[in-house]
Amino acid sequence: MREITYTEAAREALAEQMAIDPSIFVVGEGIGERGGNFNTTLGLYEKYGPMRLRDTPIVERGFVGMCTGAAMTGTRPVVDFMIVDFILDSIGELFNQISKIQYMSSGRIKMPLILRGCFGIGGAAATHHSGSYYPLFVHIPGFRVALPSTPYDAKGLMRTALTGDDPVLFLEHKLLLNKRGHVPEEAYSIPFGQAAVVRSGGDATVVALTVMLQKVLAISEELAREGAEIEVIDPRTVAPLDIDTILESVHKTGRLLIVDETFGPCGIGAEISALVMENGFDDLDAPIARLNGMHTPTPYSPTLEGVITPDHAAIAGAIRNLLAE
Amino acid sequence: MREITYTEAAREALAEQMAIDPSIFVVGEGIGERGGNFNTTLGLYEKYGPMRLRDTPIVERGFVGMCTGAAMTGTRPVVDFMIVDFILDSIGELFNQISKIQYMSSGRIKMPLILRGCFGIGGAAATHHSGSYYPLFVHIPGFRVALPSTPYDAKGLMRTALTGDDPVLFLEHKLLLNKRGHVPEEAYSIPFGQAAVVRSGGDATVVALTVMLQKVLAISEELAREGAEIEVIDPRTVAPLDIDTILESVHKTGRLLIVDETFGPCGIGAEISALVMENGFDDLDAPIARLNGMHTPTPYSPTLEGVITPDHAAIAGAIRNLLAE
Amino acid sequence: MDSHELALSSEQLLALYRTMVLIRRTEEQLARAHQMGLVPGPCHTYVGEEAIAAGVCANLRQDDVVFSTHRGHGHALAKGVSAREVAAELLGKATGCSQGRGGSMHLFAPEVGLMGTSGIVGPSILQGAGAGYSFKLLGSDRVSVAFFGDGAVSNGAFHEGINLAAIWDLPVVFVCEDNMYATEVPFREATRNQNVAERVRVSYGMNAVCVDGNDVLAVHEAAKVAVTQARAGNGPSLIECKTYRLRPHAEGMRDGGYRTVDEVESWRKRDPIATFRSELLVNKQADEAAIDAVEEEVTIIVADAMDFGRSSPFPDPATAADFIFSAQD
Amino acid sequence: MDSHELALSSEQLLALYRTMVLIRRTEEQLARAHQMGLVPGPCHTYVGEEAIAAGVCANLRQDDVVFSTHRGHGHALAKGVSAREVAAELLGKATGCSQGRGGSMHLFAPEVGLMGTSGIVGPSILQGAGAGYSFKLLGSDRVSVAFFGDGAVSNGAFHEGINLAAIWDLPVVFVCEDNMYATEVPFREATRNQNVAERVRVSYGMNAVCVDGNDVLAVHEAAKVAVTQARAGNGPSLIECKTYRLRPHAEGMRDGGYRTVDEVESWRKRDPIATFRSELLVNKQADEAAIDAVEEEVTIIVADAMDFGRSSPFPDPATAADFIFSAQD
Ligand SMILES: Cc1ncc(C[n+]2csc(CCOP(=O)(O)OP(=O)(O)O)c2C)c(N)n1
Ligand SMILES: Cc1ncc(C[n+]2csc(CCOP(=O)(O)OP(=O)(O)O)c2C)c(N)n1
Ligand SMILES: [Mg+2]
Ligand SMILES: [Mg+2]
Repeated sequence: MREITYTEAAREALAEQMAIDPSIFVVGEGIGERGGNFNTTLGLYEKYGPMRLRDTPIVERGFVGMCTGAAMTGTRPVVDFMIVDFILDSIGELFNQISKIQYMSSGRIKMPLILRGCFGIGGAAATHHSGSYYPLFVHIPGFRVALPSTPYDAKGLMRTALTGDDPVLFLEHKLLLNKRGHVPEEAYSIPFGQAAVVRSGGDATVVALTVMLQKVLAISEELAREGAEIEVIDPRTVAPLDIDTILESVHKTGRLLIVDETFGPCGIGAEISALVMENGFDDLDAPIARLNGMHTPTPYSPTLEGVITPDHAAIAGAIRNLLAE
Repeated sequence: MREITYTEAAREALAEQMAIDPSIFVVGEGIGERGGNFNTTLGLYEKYGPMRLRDTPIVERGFVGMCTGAAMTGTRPVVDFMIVDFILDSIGELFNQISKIQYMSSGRIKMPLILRGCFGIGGAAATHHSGSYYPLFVHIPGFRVALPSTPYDAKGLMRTALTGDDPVLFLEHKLLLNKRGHVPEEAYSIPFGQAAVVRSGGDATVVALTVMLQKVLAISEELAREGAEIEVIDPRTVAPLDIDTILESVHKTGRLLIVDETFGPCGIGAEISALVMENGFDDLDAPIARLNGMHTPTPYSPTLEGVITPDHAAIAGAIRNLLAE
Repeated sequence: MDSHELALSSEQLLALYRTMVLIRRTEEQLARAHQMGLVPGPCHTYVGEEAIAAGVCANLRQDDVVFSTHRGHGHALAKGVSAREVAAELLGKATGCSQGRGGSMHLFAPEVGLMGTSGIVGPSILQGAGAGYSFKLLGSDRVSVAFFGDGAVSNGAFHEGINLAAIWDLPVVFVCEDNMYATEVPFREATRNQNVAERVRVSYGMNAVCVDGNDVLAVHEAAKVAVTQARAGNGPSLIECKTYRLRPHAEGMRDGGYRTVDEVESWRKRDPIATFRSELLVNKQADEAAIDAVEEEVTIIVADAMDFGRSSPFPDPATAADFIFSAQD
Repeated sequence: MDSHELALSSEQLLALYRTMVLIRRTEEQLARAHQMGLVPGPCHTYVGEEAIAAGVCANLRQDDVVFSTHRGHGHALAKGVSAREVAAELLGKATGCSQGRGGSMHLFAPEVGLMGTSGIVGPSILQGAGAGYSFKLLGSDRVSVAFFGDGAVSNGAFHEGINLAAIWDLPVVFVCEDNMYATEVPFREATRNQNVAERVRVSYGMNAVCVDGNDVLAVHEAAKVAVTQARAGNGPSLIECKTYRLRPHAEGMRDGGYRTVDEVESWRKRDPIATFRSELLVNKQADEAAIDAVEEEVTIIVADAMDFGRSSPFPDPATAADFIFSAQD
């Protein structure tokens, strides 16, 4: 199979759907002729022009609210927000409008709106360009939240987003954008709410989100050489969250660690831990553990930035502790 | 001791501090001459005039951002936002600026800014006037979050907010505003991060937040007549969260339920559950349980609104289940 | 009043009158119901401002869309939501236009182009622009209308939404209802320039006019120009309507302190319905009998609507969390 | 240039020149350091726009405050942050003005009134207004300055912040740096009226002027009027500065496609430093020797700053989460 980058994979799904569905349009700062700060729309402006690849002023609230009205009236907007921190200025539109329109209208108005862009820590981007925020969108009812960790998932989840009728937050970790992987040429969808068991093992379950996945897999190989078999699960979407796959795994392994770069308090790991507590307590041979980024704004300097996310040693340590409990 | 309402108690702390500290000012829609939609500033305009009781246009982002700059330069703004849903329009200022200014400036700029106002479900206010959102402020580093459930706590926590140097979200459940209770006339502070053990008992621990507290206490009395003694804990602040008091209680009771009106996923209950899992696993005689409001926007009609928050029967049922596990 | 709109037929004039009276009578009944505790939630009436919704919506097709505010009963009724559905919704019933999920500030009836009243000030402006974007992209000649109050003018949504509609030439009509107050905060304290149309012309290069919002024909004429322009693909405009609310900000709220009795009385004399009625008579565009017939018809409709609302069932509690997503999980 | 600011002494003129050159030379070194991989994060230079920061900040006292943008090195240096502290911060060192926590877009030096550069477009306008509120409430004669680009003009923060400063008469100077582009989106596509000062006068009733942002004396004079007015309690004003950025939006970004070589060249000829230098000479306000002395002094300062930055230690990883709250938990 052909190898392409994560960004290319997501763009391929977008291009395929834009060719089929004339109601799709993209808005964002620099996503027109320029093709997007992260090349998310490269080559599409030439094909579809400014009405479907719409460069905007710096009005995150404005274009998110604008797209809300568009989604309510027959089109399918894709908000390409560049960096997730920027859309904090549109949270009113997101949490009071977009997530509630279908409900308030008793299902008579659909909300096929996609928010997509970069997130995460890396490259000394500092605290205004390093946020994650997805746990907030899990807390608030009304969103689908996709966190693809591979090019394959990026393409398949993007297609699901573009063919569904619900608002989707589609987040791309900045350190994954240029990662390459096998991606089929034909169109395919990955259903929301279906975790991937990326590695099988009977000794402990590790749930790894986005950029943490590859680190966890590498460590699992190391541990395998020591005789410990880790089952690694990538939820792929956190809303809906495929808790059943996690519960099944824990039923088998009795041990669970959740590794997530973003904040712990009221985060995804907390939710998974509480759900397993409620539905798999008797399966547990050891307390569920969480490993998260430090609960701090993101510092700039590499020596600081380097220690605030779970690194190889921290993850390996956490898994070893879990196995030893 | 004298009895006054919850709103009066919080206002008394504000009035006391405004008399002492000329750098305190309040902004909001209708908090000037009119004294606040919920009487939060009644009588203060006459004393302190428009610079300290500042009526604003409907610019939630604007006045929150404005107050950020004020707090950075020697004054102590109180944002009286009326209903918490309205400040979603200012989340950019809250999560990118207010929560990060002390950090970004390496502690050389303080951020003594208070956000206060109503939240919660009740009175058929429908989905734009019924939000809670405090778990979001626990997830994001940099906030203090106070959730007073009694007039006594309202006064003491407000004073702590007004004398500290950190940003504080001070939330008043709309159904508590007119509740009366004993409140000392003199000024006093309740430290952040100190839970109240409101009722002692050895059979199970129930953590009850804000408006849930009185319901849980009433049910505990019923259960006491059946011979079960419930320990009831009110965290009072959820950032910082006094997990030690909860752990101590669980050490004694072995059973824990968290009752919170707002959403479960990535909520306070999830965080408490995960923390107790990590630090008190061996104390648990039964899985920790959560009881939350339904994960839905808030409906208007009383028959719908009535069933989306934990009611007497649901709470009693959850406690009985916990005791029976 | 004299020169303009000579083209309107008696039927059209009476239809405008009928819409205004329908709004007034419906809200009078809703206010009473609120006093009696039958409206469980908040209720902001449009009494005194009916000429605006009536004048604007008379220029719209059913497939045009309206984005409304917290004070939206008038917009809903003028856009064609039935009084039954509005009344039932405020009474919290399953037969309401939002099936009891919404109440006064969340009226939805996409079938007739009512895309929502709103509990939040501002978003109508952005969403209105967005519907215009849809229509333009789809090559449709549908038109989008965004209503908002003077209170929204200082809000960032106004600045961002109006500007986007202007630079992208969207088929949108922005209708600013300046009733001089946002709750109890006077517009004159919220801005140094209350001339919204002038501001919009200069700052955003958008066509904008200011009309007497209590003169239904003036509103109608301005809306006709704006809607025609938008439908023809010639871009957005703004209509600033100077008006006044004759009841408190919301039912059950006190109405004193921030405005004088004299001010209220002077505007009561300019009640848009009474004014229009006497103009119709003076200009012999309608006779007493025709007007009375309208009044009677409306009275019956409203009585029926309230009966319908009262006798309708409350929603089934089991549906409380329905419709969050397009397909139930 | 001719008539205005006759009052400035040679020392003052040379000081303006010195500030501009200090900014230019520091950023040239930072750009080089960035190319060499020594600046770990983003770096937006101010090259071509130095006249604005220099002209404005020369009118400020140390206890006045400045709220800046993502393109903020110039504001920081002009407000008195040392080149050492700026360089060290960009290099990620513990001796930087934000102790390595911030980098280019989060420079903080409250000791000299630099209240932050910003990774987010818009908030400087609101925070600038807020500092004005503090000073007015405290009865101080301090002045607040908010810098922002043309890109912020369409943002709601502009509308809300300017309006609040206007209606409350706050001692604030708003400085709009219109360099014609927001990243690669031209201002002319973001608005139908690029005359920001006109818009501000009409819509917000605020004093506002438009000046040549490449003319340091024009900026200085406008700022003097605005700062004097604010300090005297006579309220806010806005200065619109038309200027141009001579380097790419950010270091390492391509700079083609959205602007022509001709356009860039025409502005390069209007380089504010070269222009001012020849004016000083032509008007005999300074001689070559004096100017050369300034250049030499600055060269030494900047070389020292870069050495300082390079030789400074990185921050201790153990401090990564310090200072989130006023007192550590
Ligand atoms: C964002 C937001 N802030 C505050 C409120 C509370 N509120 C409801 S109506 C209103 C006044 C609105 O004034 P205006 O827009 O002039 O409309 P009017 O009520 O005069 O028709 C306010 C402040 C709100 N609904 N939304
Ligand atoms: C709210 C927000 N949206 C988007 C960005 C990304 N961004 C950084 S700088 C910039 C352009 C800013 O243009 P302008 O304000 O004109 O300043 P200039 O770079 O021209 O000095 C953009 C879009 C941001 N920093 N903040
Ligand atoms: Mg109004
Ligand atoms: Mg610019």
